[in-house]
Amino acid sequence: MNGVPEQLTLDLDGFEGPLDLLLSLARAQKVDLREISILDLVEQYLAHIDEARVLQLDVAADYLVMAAWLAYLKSALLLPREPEVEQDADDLALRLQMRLERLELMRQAGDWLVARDRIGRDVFTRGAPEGLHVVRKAFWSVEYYDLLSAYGRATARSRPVLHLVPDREVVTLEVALTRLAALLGTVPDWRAIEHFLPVVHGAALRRSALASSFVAALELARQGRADLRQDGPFSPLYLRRTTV
Amino acid sequence: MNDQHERAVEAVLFAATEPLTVDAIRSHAGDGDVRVALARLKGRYRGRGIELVERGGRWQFQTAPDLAHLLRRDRDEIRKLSRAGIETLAIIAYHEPVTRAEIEAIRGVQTARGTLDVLMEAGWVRPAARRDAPGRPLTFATTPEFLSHFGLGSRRDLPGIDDLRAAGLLEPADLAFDELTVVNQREDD
Amino acid sequence: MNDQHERAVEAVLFAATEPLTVDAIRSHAGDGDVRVALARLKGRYRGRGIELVERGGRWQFQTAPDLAHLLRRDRDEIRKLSRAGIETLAIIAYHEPVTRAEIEAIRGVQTARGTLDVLMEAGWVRPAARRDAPGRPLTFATTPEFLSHFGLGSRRDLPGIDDLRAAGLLEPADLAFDELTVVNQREDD
Repeated sequence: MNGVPEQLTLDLDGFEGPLDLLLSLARAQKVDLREISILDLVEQYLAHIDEARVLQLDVAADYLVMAAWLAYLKSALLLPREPEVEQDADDLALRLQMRLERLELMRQAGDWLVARDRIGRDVFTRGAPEGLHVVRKAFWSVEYYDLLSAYGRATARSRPVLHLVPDREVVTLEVALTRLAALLGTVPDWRAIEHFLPVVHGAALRRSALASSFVAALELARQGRADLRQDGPFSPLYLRRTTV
Repeated sequence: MNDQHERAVEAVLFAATEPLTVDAIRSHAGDGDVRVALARLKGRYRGRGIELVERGGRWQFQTAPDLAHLLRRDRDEIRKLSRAGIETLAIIAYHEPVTRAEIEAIRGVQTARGTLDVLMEAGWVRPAARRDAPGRPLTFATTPEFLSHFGLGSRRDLPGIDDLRAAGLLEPADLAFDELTVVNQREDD
Repeated sequence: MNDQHERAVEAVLFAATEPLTVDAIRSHAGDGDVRVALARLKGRYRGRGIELVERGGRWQFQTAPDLAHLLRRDRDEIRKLSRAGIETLAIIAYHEPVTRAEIEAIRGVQTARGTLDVLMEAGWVRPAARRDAPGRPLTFATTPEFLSHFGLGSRRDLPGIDDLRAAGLLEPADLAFDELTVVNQREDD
């Protein structure tokens, strides 16, 4: 058991990271942060880390990274003065100084904050406030028309659907088939289909008779009982009994 | 220093989470005549928005009674009823008393629990008698508020089925179909 | 009655469970010049055991700070913030909106997972918008409760904040540069 390393370990553990250690070292210089000697600071920091290394202590990576960066900064600051490089090193040193200054300011601000008159510690709000309540009253609005059309819509979904097809006079296929088969027997030669139609009244019924007779003619042709002839599209359709 | 003591009593009462006895106030506010301080404070707050009152030997600040209404603010919100809500309301109006199952049968869809709640909250629908049937289901009916909202003297003022049909409100699906055939005929012309 | 309005504002503020904006006060206290009423009340309570204060545009009554010693008894101590927590809170207050990485760049050390959680749990810090930068990191900002808890009228009451801003020390771009140097160094290793 060696007392010294333990002490040093504690020393580093007491800091919240390398910037914190740097800030503590800077404070030890007892000058305004703006007047600080960055070079002195760097050397103190590196000495600190070196000491820890000599004592073979584990030093957190963050501290080593900062040490490497500070070593670079130190050499840059000590380099023979080349215009560009010098500018660069001074700029880095200034930035480091500003970072320390800002961290210091944030520390002070934090101390200032926690020392304020804080609610629940220094000042108190009302212990038993009655509270403010907003009571929301909902007014529902529906138009009468919406109510009625909703009823129609709702009942339409479940009401049995009844489709009414108005009665209409037609010449059925059966009638047309019987008539055509009978007439074909009496006509020996080609005749236009109109010749076979029943005499009916009304354009609609006439169209029905034509349609049924046409289908009947197709059926007879399929059965081999009638021949059909048409010279071209939409020209008259001729029928005759099949001659064996 | 008397005034300082009065300030202390004032702060103690303000921060207290419950009404305080004179002894309790003294234990916080320190030496001084608590009763005198209380009497002065009571006078100081007289006619203000808050007042200092004693109830059963305990003191507390409270809002002046005439301003209590300020602490409860009503806000009116006009909300639109959902489609399901309107349909359910209409079915109840036409079929009351009607059970939930009957409403669902007519609508052809399940009624969400909230739908009837909203109608009851709106004050348009109320639970009515139980149906004398297996399970004794609850029936629903409309309220006088329902009638007055829609300007109806009674449910008899609701248009009959024939009226609805004539107005084209009853079978929107068929209506659309009729329109379609008309169009087709026109195309034939 | 102007005085009547002042009473109303007084009652509303007394009854409120949290600091109120002028708009919120108006919505309860009704028509009248709320700001005039607040100014009068503030004057009326000056030097009393209770005072009227504005924190971030919100108004509340609270006990006078010099009476703290009388009231602190019997109360739970406020949980003590860790040093890291205090520092982080200060950094957020001065730099908001600020990302976690920026906070770490200023402190020169990683932020423990719990630190921000504690500040958010206390209600002093909230996640704000995402920064429009690669990875879209979340930013953090303070809340109205932060101002109220620490007795700040606004963030401008933070000492030196205007000077720091004028010096460009609170710019995210400046912080990003610091972060970059740290990262670069790490990669150099």
